[in-house]
Amino acid sequence: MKFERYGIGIAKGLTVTIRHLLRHPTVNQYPEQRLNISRRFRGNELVWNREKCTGCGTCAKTCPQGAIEIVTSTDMTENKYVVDKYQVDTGYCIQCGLCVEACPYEALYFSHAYECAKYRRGELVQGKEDMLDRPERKVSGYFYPDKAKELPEQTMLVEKVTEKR
Amino acid sequence: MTIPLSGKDVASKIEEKFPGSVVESSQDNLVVKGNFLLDAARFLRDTEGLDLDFLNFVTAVDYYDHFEVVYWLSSLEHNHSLTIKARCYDRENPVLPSVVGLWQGADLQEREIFDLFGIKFEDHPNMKRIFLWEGFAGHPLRKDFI
Amino acid sequence: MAVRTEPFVLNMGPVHPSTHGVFRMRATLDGEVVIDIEPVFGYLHRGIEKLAEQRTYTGITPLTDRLDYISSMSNNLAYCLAVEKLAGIKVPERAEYIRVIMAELQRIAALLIAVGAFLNDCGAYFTPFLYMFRERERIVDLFEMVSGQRLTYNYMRAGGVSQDLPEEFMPALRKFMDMMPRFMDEYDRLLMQNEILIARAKGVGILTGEQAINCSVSGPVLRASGVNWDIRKADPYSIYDRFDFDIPTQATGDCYDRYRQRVEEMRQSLRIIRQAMEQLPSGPVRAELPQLIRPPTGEAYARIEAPKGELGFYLVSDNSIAPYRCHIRPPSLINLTALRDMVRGWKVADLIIIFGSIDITVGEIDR
Amino acid sequence: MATGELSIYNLVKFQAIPPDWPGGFWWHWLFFTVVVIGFVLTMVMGVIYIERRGMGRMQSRLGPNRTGPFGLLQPVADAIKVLLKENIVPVAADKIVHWLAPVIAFAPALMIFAVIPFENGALLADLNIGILYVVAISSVSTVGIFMAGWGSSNKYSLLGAMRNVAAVVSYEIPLVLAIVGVVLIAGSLSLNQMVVAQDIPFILLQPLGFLLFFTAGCAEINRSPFDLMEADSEIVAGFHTEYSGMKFAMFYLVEYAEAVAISAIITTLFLGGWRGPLLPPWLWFIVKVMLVFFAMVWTRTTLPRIRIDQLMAFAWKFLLPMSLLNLFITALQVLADWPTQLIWAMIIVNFAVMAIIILIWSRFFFRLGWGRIEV
Repeated sequence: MKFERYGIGIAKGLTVTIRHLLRHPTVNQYPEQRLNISRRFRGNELVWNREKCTGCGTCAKTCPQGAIEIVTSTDMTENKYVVDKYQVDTGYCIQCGLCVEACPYEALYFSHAYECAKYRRGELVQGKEDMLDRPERKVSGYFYPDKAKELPEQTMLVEKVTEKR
Repeated sequence: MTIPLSGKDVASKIEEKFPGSVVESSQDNLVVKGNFLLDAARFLRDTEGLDLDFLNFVTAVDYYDHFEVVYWLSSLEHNHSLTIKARCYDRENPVLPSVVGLWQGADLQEREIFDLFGIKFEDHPNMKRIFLWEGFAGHPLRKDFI
Repeated sequence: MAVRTEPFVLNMGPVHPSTHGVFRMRATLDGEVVIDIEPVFGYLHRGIEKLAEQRTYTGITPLTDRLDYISSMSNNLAYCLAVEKLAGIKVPERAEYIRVIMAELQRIAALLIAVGAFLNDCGAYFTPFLYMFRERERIVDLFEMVSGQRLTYNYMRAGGVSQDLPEEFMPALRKFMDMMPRFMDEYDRLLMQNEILIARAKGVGILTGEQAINCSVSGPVLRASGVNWDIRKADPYSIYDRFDFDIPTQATGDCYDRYRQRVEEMRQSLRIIRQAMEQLPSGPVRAELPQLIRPPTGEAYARIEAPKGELGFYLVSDNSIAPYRCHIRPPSLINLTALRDMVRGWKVADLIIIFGSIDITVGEIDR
Repeated sequence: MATGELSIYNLVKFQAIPPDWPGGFWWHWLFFTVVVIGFVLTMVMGVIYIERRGMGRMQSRLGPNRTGPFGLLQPVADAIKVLLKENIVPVAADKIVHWLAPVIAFAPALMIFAVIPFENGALLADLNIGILYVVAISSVSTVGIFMAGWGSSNKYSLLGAMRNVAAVVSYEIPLVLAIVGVVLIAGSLSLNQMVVAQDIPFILLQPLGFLLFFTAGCAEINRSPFDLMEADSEIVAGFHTEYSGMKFAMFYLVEYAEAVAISAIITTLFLGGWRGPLLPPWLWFIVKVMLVFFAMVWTRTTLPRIRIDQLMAFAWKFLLPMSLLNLFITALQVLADWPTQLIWAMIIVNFAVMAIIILIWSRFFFRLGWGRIEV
């Protein structure tokens, strides 16, 4: 190396780092401070609306992982399908969102919950009852813009952190 | 815009130089005989006006009765491209000449084809499996591999 | 008296701090000097090409996210272009613009990681890496807003994008665009003229233009060697012919040039995004398509200028709902061809930075 | 004992044993041994905290803040965690060497503090050859480090250890030559005497010497940008790749104890040691040590690492001639009695000389490394 700049480059770099010492750090303290996640969040839990579902099985056909299992029987009196078994192995789910997009009757949503770690693989299988659309389960706005409006706005690093100069 | 060269025109040029080397040709591509592949490739690379000096990729397709090795060539100077193909019909021990001597970029890709399709490239400096370990049974990208 | 020395083999990886993934290099060393090197990989091989043969055309998009997992949007784009070429699908105007914005943002994000990791390999203890990750985080936030996830976006579909931009996206993007040039200047101040970095990277690992072309090297590595070849200009896909941007090139093709090249490319990407933001039309974002795409028999190769180089998808269709053959041209793997020529004769420390300057993602090598 | 007889008792005289101590020498010895060990351990904890928090903030993050108030107990948590780890010895390792290495590396780091004054006369042993002792002792840890590299039979370790030996051997020379300038001005080899002689901090009289000492010191104790002996991105962790548990803790301690030692020596030689207004002397000393250490953290955060051949070239082509020149100029100035008579002239002249020498050297003479080797 020729010291073409006599250490000025090094000095410039040092000023950048020392300035960061006086700035706000850009991290947040996770369990105490929580940021709002995206309104279109794609998590690993699904929300299923029993009333709207017709048991057509489009979701199971679209799922690239084959994680959705649906068993239906015909109800002759009401002339429709009855969903006997509907279960998703979220351990296999890659959260691509194709099932939600494919559902022609708007019966399948993503859940807006994100701390869904489990201790056993078996617990990851969501049965019919776990997936039901209950009021306490917030629904993500993925593919449903009207649902997205009800959710809190996403915290963006762009807006949250102001750099002290 | 990269202009795709007409396979028919190039095929006639190759045929002129090496009679009997082209199997078939269409607007999009041309298929050369395996034993003429190296000559044809050298011709394509070095001929004035063609100058296909950049090998975009090499891959293989398994059509059950034969393998088709696809070379997608382009010229950075003239900004045109050409697809040439070579077929091998021997499923047990398919062999093709290696083009590493012409385009070094084929090095890892030919090893990959050897690994996943089992097509052996002659004169390749380091013909070993690349992703799978030595002794892995079968070649996964063949259609008959389950 | 000559000292009798003996070369020894050093196994770098598969678990090593600077192999950028599960990657192994068998380096033969003479003292500190690298005599020979053999890259070994396959530890992460998932057989995506084989998987793709059993999936519908739509179902492959999530797989492409997992190729080069730090530039998923680019992978999505390349794949969707290939399917559209194969099936002859026309993409709505607005979707094209959204795609360009996403692809260029993704390029910035991926190049930030590339540059940060390269500087980290040079030994700047995580500082540039963390600064650049901070800015990448801002981009990832934007991606999370549109697609709902932070790494595997799965946003683009054959015939458009999965859904329209949310209304709060454009203000956030505008804010980001105002911020970014300032941060770029800061990175330049941090290490660009640093004497130690220049001493380490200048003249190290030179790849000449001819060598680069012969090795099929593409992307920033090729352009740093002085070859003016960018697919966005040479073979404009999507709507890149509507934007005004330059292709920066460097002269010598050493590690420092590759670093400079990436920084320059980020600046150009910012330019493209700014133009795309201004021109963004309204309208539909997704072409009307059947659930299952069934392209006619044939083959198509679509390529894009991904952050790492030419990323292409070679699809062969047999008129069924799944491709007969799906070949991915991975820039990371093919750029590695040149590694051996570049590192021979340099020291172990240089081996690391040359390797870092090529910028690979193992997910793409072992696809 | 006859004068002129060449014996160790004659060469090394213990000066300044406080006469009013009950029991005299032995009480003094016991007291300061405890003080030194306590000082080193607490200082190591302090500097680890400074390094991790300071580096965190400079990298735009927080650093450890969970253990104790402001994360002050983080070094304790680290230590407990590391001590509870399993002790792994590689099968192919040379067991005895592998076991001995951390001990041999650790002892000298502690021994350096025997001659560093915390206050006027407050030191374990006021050797009249104090600085020579420091120089001699500090290079002993290299033996331990080389043993670690050799004994663990790992290629990364070996590479790291060889780099370390090469670096220490080279950098010892400019380091000592930079010290000699200070010795000339102070007129004594005893560290306590040097501090007493510093009415003006010697950094002003010896700016070039300070720079050289700081650089060479950083190189000796593997601090960035000369940390290529344990370059994590190249050779994983260098000589302590194969160490775990208690033995790793020892190396970790050595690393920071040496950093504290070099900071303490810089403080003593160039920054006026314990001298300063208002605050008690020992506090001044600690504050200065921390400041010097902070400068090391600062460079570590910012600078990339240099290559081994560049490291050697830097020592032999850059630092060595400059330190010789510095020594020569200082000697002339001392001969002309400037340090006592023309002190302000000397400060100005020395700063000018520093600027000119660095400029000339960088411009005309200096090339780092030689690049590619044909294979």
